[in-house]
Parts: sequence; C-alpha cells; structure tokens
Amino acid sequence: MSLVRDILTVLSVTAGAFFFLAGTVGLLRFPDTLTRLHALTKADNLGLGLVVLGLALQTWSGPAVLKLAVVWLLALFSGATVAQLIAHRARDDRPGE
Amino acid sequence: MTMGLLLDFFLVILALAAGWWTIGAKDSFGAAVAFVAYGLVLALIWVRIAAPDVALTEAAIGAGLTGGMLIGASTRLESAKQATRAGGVTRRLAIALSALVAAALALAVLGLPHPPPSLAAAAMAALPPTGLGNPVTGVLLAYRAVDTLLEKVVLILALLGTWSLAPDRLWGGRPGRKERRNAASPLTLLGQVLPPIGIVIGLHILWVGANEPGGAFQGGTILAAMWMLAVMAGLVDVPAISRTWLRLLVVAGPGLFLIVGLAGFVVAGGFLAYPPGFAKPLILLVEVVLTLSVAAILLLLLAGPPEREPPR
Amino acid sequence: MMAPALPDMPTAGGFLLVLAIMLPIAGVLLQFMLGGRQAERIALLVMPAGLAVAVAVTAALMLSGRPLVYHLGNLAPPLGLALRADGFSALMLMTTALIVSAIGLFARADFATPTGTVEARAPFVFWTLLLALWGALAVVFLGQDLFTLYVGLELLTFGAVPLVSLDGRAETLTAALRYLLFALFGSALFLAGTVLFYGEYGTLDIALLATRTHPDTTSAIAVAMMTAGLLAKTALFPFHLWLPPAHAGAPAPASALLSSLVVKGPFFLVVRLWFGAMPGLTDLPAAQLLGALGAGAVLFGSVLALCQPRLKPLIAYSTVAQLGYLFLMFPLAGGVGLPASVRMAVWTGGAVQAVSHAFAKAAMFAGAGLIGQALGHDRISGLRGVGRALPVTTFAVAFAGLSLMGLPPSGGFMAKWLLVRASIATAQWWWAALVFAGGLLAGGYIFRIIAPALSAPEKPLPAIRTPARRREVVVLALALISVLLGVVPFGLTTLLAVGNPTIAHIVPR
Amino acid sequence: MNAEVLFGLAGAVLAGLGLYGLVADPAPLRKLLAFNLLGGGVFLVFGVVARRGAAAGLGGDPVPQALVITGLVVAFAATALAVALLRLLFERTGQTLLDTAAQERTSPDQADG
Repeated sequence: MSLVRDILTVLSVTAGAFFFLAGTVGLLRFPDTLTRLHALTKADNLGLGLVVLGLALQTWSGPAVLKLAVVWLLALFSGATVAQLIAHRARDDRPGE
Repeated sequence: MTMGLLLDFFLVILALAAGWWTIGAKDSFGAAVAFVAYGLVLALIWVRIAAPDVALTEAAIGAGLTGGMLIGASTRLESAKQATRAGGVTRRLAIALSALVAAALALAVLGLPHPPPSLAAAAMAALPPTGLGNPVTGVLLAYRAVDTLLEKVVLILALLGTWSLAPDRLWGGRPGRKERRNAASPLTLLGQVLPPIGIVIGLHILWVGANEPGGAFQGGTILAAMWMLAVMAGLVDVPAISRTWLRLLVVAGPGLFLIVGLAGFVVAGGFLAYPPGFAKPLILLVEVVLTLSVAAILLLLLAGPPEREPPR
Repeated sequence: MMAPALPDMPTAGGFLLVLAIMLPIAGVLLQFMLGGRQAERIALLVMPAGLAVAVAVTAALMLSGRPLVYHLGNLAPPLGLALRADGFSALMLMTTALIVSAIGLFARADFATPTGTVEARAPFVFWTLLLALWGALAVVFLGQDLFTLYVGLELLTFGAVPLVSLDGRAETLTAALRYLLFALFGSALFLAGTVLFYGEYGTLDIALLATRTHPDTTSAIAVAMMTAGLLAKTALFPFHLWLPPAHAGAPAPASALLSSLVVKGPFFLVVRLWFGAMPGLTDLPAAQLLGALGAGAVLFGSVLALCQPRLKPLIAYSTVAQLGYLFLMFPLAGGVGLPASVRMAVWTGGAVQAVSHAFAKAAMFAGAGLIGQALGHDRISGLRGVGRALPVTTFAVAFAGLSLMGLPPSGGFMAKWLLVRASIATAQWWWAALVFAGGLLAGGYIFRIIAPALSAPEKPLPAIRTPARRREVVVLALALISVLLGVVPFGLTTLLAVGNPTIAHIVPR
Repeated sequence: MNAEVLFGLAGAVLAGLGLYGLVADPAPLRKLLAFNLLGGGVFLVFGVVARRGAAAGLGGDPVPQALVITGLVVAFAATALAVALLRLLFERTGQTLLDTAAQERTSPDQADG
C-alpha cells in the first residue's frame, strides 16, 4: 500500500515538475506577452496541482491535505487574477487597438 | 556527498547568481526582481538550516515587502537621469574593500570554535515558566523583550520619517492616490475574496507562533498585505494620517507592551518580567495587539507620505 | 588584572536605568498618539522628569561608588539583557538630559504649532524626534548587550535622519539620504561583528565578554568590522563626508542635537568595545591607527572649516575636527604597565572633550540659528556688526569658541591639556604636537567668526529681528557650561572612576 | 565541507557582493538593493552560528535566529525610509544623484566603468 502510494507520489511530482519546466520554457521562448502568460499559467497551475497531489498522498491526514489544497487554490486564484491583469495591460498597450 | 549537501550547493549557487544579478543588472527593475529571487532562495536556505521562523520572516519581509517596495521604487524612478558608472579608481578600491571584508568574514567564520557555544539549552530551560512552546518566540517576547519593544519604536520612527517628507499643506491627509474601483476588474474580485482568507491565515500564524514557527510580525505582514490588496482594488482607502484611531492603532502594540513591562515592576518584581502563571496569556495579548500595530505600520510605510489634502 | 570574576549582579536603584530609557520612549508613543500641540507639551513634561532621573543615577553612583546594574525581566545574561551605568554612562546621560532640555526650551519659538492649526508637520516631527533621540542615546549609554546597542543605534539613526531633511529642500534631502546610506553601511558592519562575537563566545553581554574574550583572528576581525561600522556612524575621518551637509542643512535646533549628542553615541560604543568588551585591545598597533584617523580628522576638518564661506558649514566642519581628539584616547590609554595616573588623565581628558564639545557645539549651532534668523543669512562675510545687534548671542558663541580652541580655563582647554600631558608621559609627543596644531587651526576658524562679529559695521545693519532674550540666555548657559567644565574636571574624575576597573583603584573616595 | 561551512562562506561572499554594490554603484536605489543584499549575507552568518549551536533537541540556537527576525524588520524600516526620501528627491529634482560631482562627471572616460 505504502509502496503504491510512493510510486504515485513520484509520478505525480515528476509530472508536476515537468509542467513547471514546460511553463518556464514557454515563458522564455514564446514571442509575446499573451502567449507567454498562456504557457505560464496553464503549466504552473497544473504543475503545482500535481505536486500538491503527490504530497497529499504522502501526508494522508485530514488537516494537512486541507492545507495543501488551500495552498493550491490560493495560488490558482491569485495566479489567475494576476494573469488577467497583465493580459489587460498587454492588450491596452498594444499599438493600434 | 549526500543528497542534502548537493541541494545546499544548488541553493548557494542560486543565491550567488541572484546576488550577482542584483548587483550587475543593467536596469534597476531587473536588479529589484533579482533581489526578490535572492530573498526567496534565502528563505529556502533558512528552512535548510532549521530556522523556519526566520524563513517565514525572510519570505514575508525580505523578499515580499522589501522586494515589492524596491520594485515599486524602480518603476517610479525609471526616468531618473542615469548616473555615470563609478570611475575606475573607485571601482578598484571598492573591489579591494569588498574582497577584503568577504575574506575576513569567511576567515572568521572558519575560525569559529569547536565545540560551538550555544544558548539553546538555556533558552529551552527558561521556556516552561513562559508557557510558550516556541523558543524563538520566547527569545523575542520574554528573554530579549526589550529588543522587540525598541524595534517597534524603530518602525514608528521610520513611519514618522516617511510622513515628515510630506509638504506642509498636505500634512494630516491621506497617503497615495485614490485607487478607482472597477467592478469588472479581476483585482476587485481578488480584493473581495482573498482578505477574509488572508486574515484567517494571518491570525493563525500569530496564534501558532506561541508553539510553532510564526508570530506577531509574520502574522502582521500578512494582514498588511491583505489590507494593501483591498486598497489596490479600490475597495477601501488608506486612512488620513491625522485620524486618532489610526495613531492609536500604530502605538497600541508597543504601548501595551510597555505598560505590561512597567506593570511587571509591581506584580513580578521587575521590568518586563511576567508574573508566574500569567506569562502566556499576557504574551499572547501583547502579541495580538502588536500584530495589529505591525499591520497598520507596514501598510502606512508602503503607502508613503500623505499626498492628498487633509479632511477639513 | 582587575577583571571581575563574576558578571555584574543587579544593584539597588537599577530601576532608574529602565526609567532613563523608557521615560522618553513612553513620551514618543504618547506624542505620536495625541499629536498636535500635545507633542510639545509632552516633551516639556518629560524634560524635567528625565533630568531628575539622570541626576538620580549620577547621585547613586557618586554615593555608592559602584555602577548601577539592572537585569531586564529578572533574567541574567547571557540569556537575559542587562543595563549598566558606570561613571562615563552617567556623565553622558547627564549631558544628554541637559542639552536636550536646553535645546527643547530654545526650540519652542521655532517649532510652535501655529494658532488655528490642530497639528503642523515640522513641530510634530521635531518634538517627537527630540524625545526619540533622547531615548536612543539612553539605550546606547546604558545597554550592555551588543544587539540591544545595535537597535539603539538604529533608533538614533531613524531619529536623526528626518531631522536633517525637516525643511524639505532638495539639498537637505540629498544630505539625509547620504547620511542614511552611510549609517546603513555602518549598521551592516556592526551586525557582522556582533554575530562573530556571539559565534565565538556565546554571549553579547559586554561584561561577560570582558571575562571571556581573548585575542585571536575571529575576535580581531569582529572588532575591526564593528569599529569600522561605528566610525562611519560617528563620522570620523575618512567617513566624515556625510556630516557637514547633514549638520549644516538641518534647522538650527536639530543641528545642535545632531552635532553635540548624536555623533557621540557611536563614539561611546567604540570606547565600550575597546575598553569594555576587549580589554587589552588598546595595546595593539590598531590603537595607533585610530589615533591617526583622529589626527586626520583634526587637521582635515579644521582646514576645511577655515575655507567655509558660511557659518553653519563652518561649525559642522569644526565637529569633524573636534571628533578627532576623542580618538586620541585609544593610543594614549592603552599600553601595558601604564601608570594609573596617566590612564586617569586620558579618561578624564576624553570625557571632558566629549562633554565640553557637546555643550560648546550646541551653543554654537543654536547661536548660529539666532544670528541666521536675525540677519536672514549666515554668510560669514556679512557678520560685521552682529556683536552690537546681538551682544548676548555673540558673547555666547565666542565663549563656546574659546572651549573649541582649547583656551584656559575652558573645558576644551582642560581636555586638551590632559591629553597633552598623557602623550608626554607616554612619550608619544606627536599627539601633543597635533593638539597644539589643532588648537591653532581652531583659533583660526573661530577668529573668522568673532573678528567680524565684534567689529563695527561698515554701514548700519538692515532691520534686524531681535531674538527673544530667553533664547539668548539658553545659548549663553550652554556656552558657560562648556567653559566651566574646565574648572571641575577632578569632580568628574571621581565619577568616571565608578565602574571603570582600570582607574577605579587610584581615585580617593 | 559541511552545510554550515558552505552557508558561512556563501554568507561572506554575498556580504562582499553587497558591500561592493553599496560602495561602487552611484545610483542610490542600487545602493539600497546592495545594502539589502549585504544584510542577507550577514544574516546568513547568523543562521550558520545558530545552526552550529544546535542543542537541547533544537535544530538551531534560537537566540541568533530571533536576532535575525529583529534585524530583518529594522532593515525593512530603513529601506522604507530611504525609498521615501528617494522618491521625494526624484519628484523635486528629476534625478536621484547623491553628489553634484557625479552629475558633472563627463561620461566618455568613465563610460567603460
């Protein structure tokens, strides 16, 4: 049982790390603000979610899982808001529109 | 080499790179961003050296508040005339001086004695009468309480110094410009939803600080951040600096601390001594009020000097 | 040789030390809360109370012949924090109480809240920072823990910097910013030394350090860093660059506080560090280096003072110079097997210099403020005839100048005479030569003020705003104290010996 | 080499870097960043001293850890005051140079730095 849990954790965290990596590459390589934001938010939210999932499997206690979930939700929420703000600003700043 | 040490090496390299970038970046915005990264790496290092209380403070103050303030300043000062780089002689002197200091510090660190002296045992032994479980909180609020009290006065003086930069006619007015509230903006939503959660988390950090990592300053920082968020979303305005309640809020923490300290003369036989059995409730009471004062002071420091006409 | 085997135990009357710090601090909190006119009232109320505490501390020391010690929270160092007043602390505490009170009375005319206003910026800030500086200095003079002293130094900086830029002109903003950056540089170095001390000895308490420290690489590096940091804060040559614009640009009462008291705080800590935490350090050649920097300050500061076209910058450069003499204590008071009489001369000389300069400089800046207000400018070329228009002020400035030059019977004379005696007794004649050279140069720059002030005006002075007689009397009193200090140094010696193991045994009681 | 030595040396190097920026960079905002960098390095040495003092079941000596918390707060207060001064100086004069000499310095021979 604990072996299965460990394997799932490793898989989940590794997948999460991969999404972070992909997001970072996107941030660095994509051509403009909006596409960069796209890469960053999608990858980070998913990446963080997978990492949190992996860690939750390890702690397996109610309050700790709840705290981890709150961490993820808060990051999701503030990330989404900031992405919106940056996107608005980028659209407003775009010449000719 | 163990995995742990490998991780430490990696963190050190990250910290050095961020530090290098902070000094070497072409524009101050880049340097300020690098500084935030530096602060976050340092926070991780503090976790690695078993100092979670410091890690929280470093993340909140070092990276968060200081970094945010410096990023803000760098954008505001963007159009400032660029100074010419220092002359060759100055630079060479500076390199020599800083290399000398770094080398001396390194030498001194390497020369620290074995076995190292430590007050850890003494700090733990003195903890039971305070009723606290976190020795760092014990140091801050009991053993070295006077440092913490004076540190709050330092914050008030910094605030007074910041306010003193206002033009005479704006004295007593509100800091900063009024943020316009825009119902369609996602910031408004964030400003409405996040503060209740943030207040709970801030109070939680304060509350657990008695026994676990956390405490008045870390909690106060989170409260200040929530307040700032609501200000930025235009939901509330920064109060005018002449408001009596605001002044009272700022001095309440150190004021209560001082009163409790003086009361110690009468009830516990010494300044800043706590009467047996009442130590923990008194410390918690002081901490709660300190947290509120810290939140107010930090918000006002971020908001800057008054920029709007005082209320008539 | 005289190192106490046990750390200091708390003494009766130790609570006075808590009051000495917390009275002004409580005042600051009340001022901030109540604001407006109350800020001034509270400052005026705290002044007599704080003065009484300083007198009580001094009296307790003189009567018992032993230092006052207090353990905060009833917890002994190394875990707890101690406050301790020896003779030097008490003397500096008295000086601070007197000068803060005098400047407070003097500043009432400059920083009155205008009628019809609930609260005005400059008065609110000034009166609050006046008490803040007082509390900060009390922490610096009484603190026994290096980190508490660091917090005290920061309080001092944060109280001083806004005073520099109180009038908001761009030059004073620059001066305040530069001062702050220098002070931060100093803080960082001081902290670096602090952590090394803790890492090596497991305590930051000066009395405990005195029993534990031994000369080795780490300690030497720690002391070097802390000293460098303190020198930046006290503005010893070559770290003096920030001082003249900051002290010359502040409003006159603020300049008086900054130049007479604030720079003495970090100097006091250098003394604590070298003679208190690391006894035996003064034997090292490093003490000669400190003396040499002091010499540089005396010569450089005096020469630049001679070149200033305006009164306040001249006085500020004179501070740079006069600070230099203080650092002659280090090469002169050290040395193994030095006769105790020489040590006594050096301690008394250094302390009298610190105190008499404080009073003289407070008088000079306050007097310069009155002259500047009366004439509407402070150009030295336009001072002719001031002596007739403002006789009391001019007389006071001349008296203070007497002390700065070191002419008998002033405090400055006594200080310099004691230092010269010690340099001859220790066969370090070069310091004696320096004192004479510095005296001549000081004579030069004081003469530049006094000579035109006393001469008849070429044409009648334009309408002059005569200052209130009360303010002139305060300035005169400050100047008179700086002169009278030359008459009472031996009373000071008795006080200075309290709690100072190197000279305590030779002072008759 | 153990973690304490590693972090101690890192603290020393970071302090040196910060000191260099504080002394050599003419722009006050950069000096301020450098001061905070320097502070971070010095505080890291506090952390190392604390870590070395691990005893009594604690991972580190709580006294130096608490000192760092106080130190961080004081450093923040200093930064806030300096930023306020800097902003006002910029609003008044349009520049933030500390001395007129630096303003007048001609760039060609110093441009390479």
